[in-house]
Amino acid sequence: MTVYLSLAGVLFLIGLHGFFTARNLLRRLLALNVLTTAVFLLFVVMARLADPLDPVPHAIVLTGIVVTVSTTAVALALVVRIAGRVRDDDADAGGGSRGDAG
Amino acid sequence: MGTAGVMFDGLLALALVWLAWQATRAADLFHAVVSFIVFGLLMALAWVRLEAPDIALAEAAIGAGATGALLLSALDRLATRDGRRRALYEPATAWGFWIPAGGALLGGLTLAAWQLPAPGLGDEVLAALKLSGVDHPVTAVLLNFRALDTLLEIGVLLLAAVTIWSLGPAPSPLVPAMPSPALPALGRLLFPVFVLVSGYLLWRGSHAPGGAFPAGAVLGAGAILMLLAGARPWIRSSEHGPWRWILSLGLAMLLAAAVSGTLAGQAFFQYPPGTAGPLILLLEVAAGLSIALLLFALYLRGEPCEHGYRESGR
Amino acid sequence: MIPETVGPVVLFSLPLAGAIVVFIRPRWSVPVTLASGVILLATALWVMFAVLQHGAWRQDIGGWPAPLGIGWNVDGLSAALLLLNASVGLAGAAFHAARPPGRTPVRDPRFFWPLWLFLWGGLNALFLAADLFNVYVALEFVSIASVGLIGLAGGSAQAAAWRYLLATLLGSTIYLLGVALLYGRYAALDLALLVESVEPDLVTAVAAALMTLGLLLKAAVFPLHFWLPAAHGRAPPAVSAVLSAVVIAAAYYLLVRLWFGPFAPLLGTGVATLLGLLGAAAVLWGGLQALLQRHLKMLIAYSTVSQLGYGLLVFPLAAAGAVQQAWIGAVMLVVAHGLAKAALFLAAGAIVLRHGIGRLEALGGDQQGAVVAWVAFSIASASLVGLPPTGGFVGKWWLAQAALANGGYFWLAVLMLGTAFTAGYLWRALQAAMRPGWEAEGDPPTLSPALGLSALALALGSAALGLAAPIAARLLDAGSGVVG
Amino acid sequence: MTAAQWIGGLLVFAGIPFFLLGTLGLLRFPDVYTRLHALAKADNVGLGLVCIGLGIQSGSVALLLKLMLIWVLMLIASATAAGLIARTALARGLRPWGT
Repeated sequence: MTVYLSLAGVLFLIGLHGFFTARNLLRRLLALNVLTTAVFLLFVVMARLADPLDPVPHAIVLTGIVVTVSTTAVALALVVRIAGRVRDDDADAGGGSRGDAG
Repeated sequence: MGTAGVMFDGLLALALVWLAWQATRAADLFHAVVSFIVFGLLMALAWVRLEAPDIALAEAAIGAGATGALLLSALDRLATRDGRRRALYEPATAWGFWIPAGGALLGGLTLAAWQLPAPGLGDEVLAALKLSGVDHPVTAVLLNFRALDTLLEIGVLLLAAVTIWSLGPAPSPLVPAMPSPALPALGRLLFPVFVLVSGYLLWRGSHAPGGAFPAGAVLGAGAILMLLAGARPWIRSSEHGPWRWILSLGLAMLLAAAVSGTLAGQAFFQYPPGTAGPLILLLEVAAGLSIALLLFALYLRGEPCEHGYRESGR
Repeated sequence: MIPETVGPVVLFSLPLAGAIVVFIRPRWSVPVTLASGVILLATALWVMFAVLQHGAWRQDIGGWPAPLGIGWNVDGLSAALLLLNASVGLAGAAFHAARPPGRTPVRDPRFFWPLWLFLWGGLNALFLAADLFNVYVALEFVSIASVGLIGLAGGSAQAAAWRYLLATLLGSTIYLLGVALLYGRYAALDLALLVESVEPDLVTAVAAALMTLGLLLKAAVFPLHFWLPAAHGRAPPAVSAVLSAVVIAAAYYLLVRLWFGPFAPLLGTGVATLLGLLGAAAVLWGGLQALLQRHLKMLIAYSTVSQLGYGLLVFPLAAAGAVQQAWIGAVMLVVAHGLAKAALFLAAGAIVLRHGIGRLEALGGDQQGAVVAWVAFSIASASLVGLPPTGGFVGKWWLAQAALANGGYFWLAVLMLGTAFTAGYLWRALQAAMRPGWEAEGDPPTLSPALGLSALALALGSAALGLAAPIAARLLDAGSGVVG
Repeated sequence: MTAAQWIGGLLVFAGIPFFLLGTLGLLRFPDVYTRLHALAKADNVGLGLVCIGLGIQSGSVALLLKLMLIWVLMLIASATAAGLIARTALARGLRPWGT
C-alpha cells in the first residue's frame, strides 16, 4: 500500500506543479484532473487499509469521478469559446475593464 | 501478494507518474492529451489492484473514455478554429513557484502522516446491508445510505449540460478529411453491443460491481461513437421535443423518490419499508438513462439546434 | 401542525424541482421562479422562527444515523444564511424579470432561469449540509451554476468565468484532499461526530490547513482573490448580486463552521492571528483598490474583497476570549453585508441601464428613471459603512466590543481604517450622481420601477437588520454550536 | 497443477512474444504504416492466445466466453482504428516508406 500512497503524493505534486506552471489553458485542465485523481487515489487507499474493505470511499470516488467529468466538460466548452478572445483579453486583464456589460 | 504483486504495483506507479508528467509537460498538446487518456486507462488498472472494481469500470468508461473524447474533440475544435493552433496561453501566475513549493511541503507532511489508522466504516455498512434492499455494498451506499450525494451528483451533471447549452449553439460536427467506410460500419455493429453491455451492467449493479454510473457511461460512449461515425446529433433542444424530459428524468425521479419519503411521514429520502430493492432498481434505470444522454449532451459542447439539423456545412 | 423538519425539505427540493420545470418549459420561467421564490422566502422565515422557538435540530437523511448517513443540521447560523439566500434570490429574480430586453447582452435569457434556480438550490443544500463530502458536491454544484450565470454575459465575461471556474475547482480539490485525510484518520464525515473525535495531531492539522486553503481560495480572500473582480464586475447585475452576497458568504460560512466545530481545539492564537492578518490585509488592500476603480461595478466588486476581511477578524477576537460576542458580530456583519452588497449591485445595474455606461464620470446629469436606484444605493452604502441604526453598524459594534473586551486594539484599528476606506469609495460613487452629466444621446430608456424597488427592498432589509438586532442575537445564540 | 493450468499457462506464454515483437516493431519501424502492421500482430494473435490461455486456466466456460468476447471486440476496434490512422496519414500526404 505504501506504493500507492506515495503515488498519490507524487501525482498531487505533479498536478499542483502542472496547474501553476502550465501556460496553456488545456494543459492546466489536464493538471487539475491529475490532481483530482490523486485525491481519489488517497480515498481508495484508505478504503483498502481498513480491515473489512470499506465501500464508503468507493461511493465517494464514484460520485467524484462523475462530478469531475461534468466540470471538465464545462471547462472545455469554455476553452473552445474563449480561444478566439484570449488574445485581446490580456490587454485589459489588469486594471478596470472597458465599457462593461451593464 | 508476494514480490510479483509489489513489482507490478511499482511498475504501474512509475508508468502513471511518467504519463502524468507527460500530460502536463509534453511539448505537443496532442501528445499531452493522448498520454492523459492512457493515464486514465492505467488508473483503471490501479483501481483493480486496489480492489475497487466499480471505480475501475467508471474510470475506464468515464475517466478515460468520455473525458478522452471531450479532450480530443476540444483539441480538434481549437486546431481548426483558424488553421494553426491559436496561442491559447494565459500568463502563468508569478507566484507559480510558491504554491507548488507549499504544496510540496503539505504533500510531504501528508505522506509523513502515514500512520493513518483508517478504521473505515466497513462493519457499519455490512451490518446495515440487509436493510438497504441491495446486496452490493457500494450500490447500497450510493443509492440508500448516501443517496443525497447521488441526487446532487446527477444534478451536477444536468447542471453542466444546461450550462454548456447556455454558452451558445453547438458547433456543427466536423466532417473527417477522408471519410472511411469502416467507422459507420463499426458504429452500426457495436451500438447494439453497447446497449447490451450497459443493460447487463445496470442489472448486475444490485448484487455485484456495476450499477447506474458505469452503465450510463457505456451507453453515453456508444452515443458518442455514433456521432463520430457521422450520425446526425439527434438530440434536439426544442421545448416540445422529448429530449428535455429525458435529460432531466434522472434528477426528477430521484427528487420525487426523496420527497415521497417526507410525504409518507418518514424522514427525507427514506424508502418505504420493504420497497427499497425495486425502488433502487427503478432509480438506477432512470439515473443510468439520463447519465448516458447527459454525457452525450456534454459532448456536443453547445446547445443542439432547435428543430431540423441545419445544413451549415463545416 | 406540520413538523418543522418539512422546512429544510422544501428549501432543498423546491429550487431543484423549479429548475427542472423551468428547463423543460421555458415559457413558464418567470411565474414559476417568482412563485417558488416567494414560497422559499416564507419557508426560510418559518424555519427561522422554528429555530428561535425550539432551538437547533438535526435531520438524518434517509433515516440513517450519523456515521453512515448524511445529516442536515439547522441552527441559528444556517437559518440566517438560508434567509439571506432566499431574499437575495427573490430580489435578483424580480430585478432580472423587470430589466428591459435587448439592452443587456444576456444571450439567451431562457437559460438564465434554470441556472438561477439551480444556484439557489445548491446554496440551500450547502447551508443545510452537515457532511463534509456532501458539502464538496454542493460546492461543485454552486461553482458550475455560478460559472454558467457569469458566462451568460458572453464575450469577456466568459474569460472571467473560465478563471473563476479554474480557481474554484482548485479550491474544491484541495478541500477534498483535506476531507480525505480526515476520513482516513477518523472514518467520519459528519461534523457532529468529528467534533467529538478530533484530537490535535499532525494529520488533523494538515487536513485543517488544506481545507482552509481551499475555502480561502473559494472565498477570494486577499492573496487568492485574483479571479473575483473580473467575474463579479462583468456578470449581469442580478448574477453579481447573488455572487457577492451569498456565494462568497457560503465559503466563509464553511470556514466558520469548520473552525468553530471540529477544528476548534486547533484554533490556537497563532492560527487565529494568521487568519486575522489575512482578513486585515483583505480589508485594507480591497478598500484601496476600490478607491482607485473607475467603473461602478468594479468598485463594488473590490468592495466585496475588502468587506469579507471583516468576517475573518472573528478568529483572532474569538481566540482572545470573547467567543460569543465576536461570533455574533461577524455573522451579523456578513449577513448585513450580503443584503447591502446585493442591493448595491442591483442598484448599480439599474443605474448603468439608465446611463448606458458604467464609468463613474458618466453617471451625472438628470437621473430620471434611476432615482429609486440611487436611494437604494445610498441606504445600502449606509449599512455597508456601518452608520447606526443599520445592520452593518450593529455587526461592527459587536465586533468592536469583542475587540475592546480583551485588548485587541490592532483589530479595532483595522476595523476603523476599513470603515474609513468604505466610506471613501462609496462616497466617491455617490458623488458621481451629483455631478452635472453629459447630455445623454436620445431620451433615457424607460425603465420599469421594479428594478429600483428590488434594490430598495434589499437595502431596507439590511437597514432593518440593525433594528432587529436583539432577535438576531437570540437567533445566533440558539444552538450555534460554538465551543467554549 | 492440473492439465488445464498447464495448457493455459503454455498458451499465455506463447502469446507473450507477439506482444514483445509488436512493441519492438513499434519502436524500430520507420513510418506509421509499418508500425500499424507490427501493432496489428500484437493485438490479434497475441491477445487471442492470452485470452484463450486465461480462459482455460480459469476453468469456467462463462469466463472463457467473456474473454473471447473481449478478444473479438478488440479485433474489430483495432482493425478500424488502424484503417482510420492509415487513411488520415494518407490524407496528410505521408508517403509510405520506400516508395
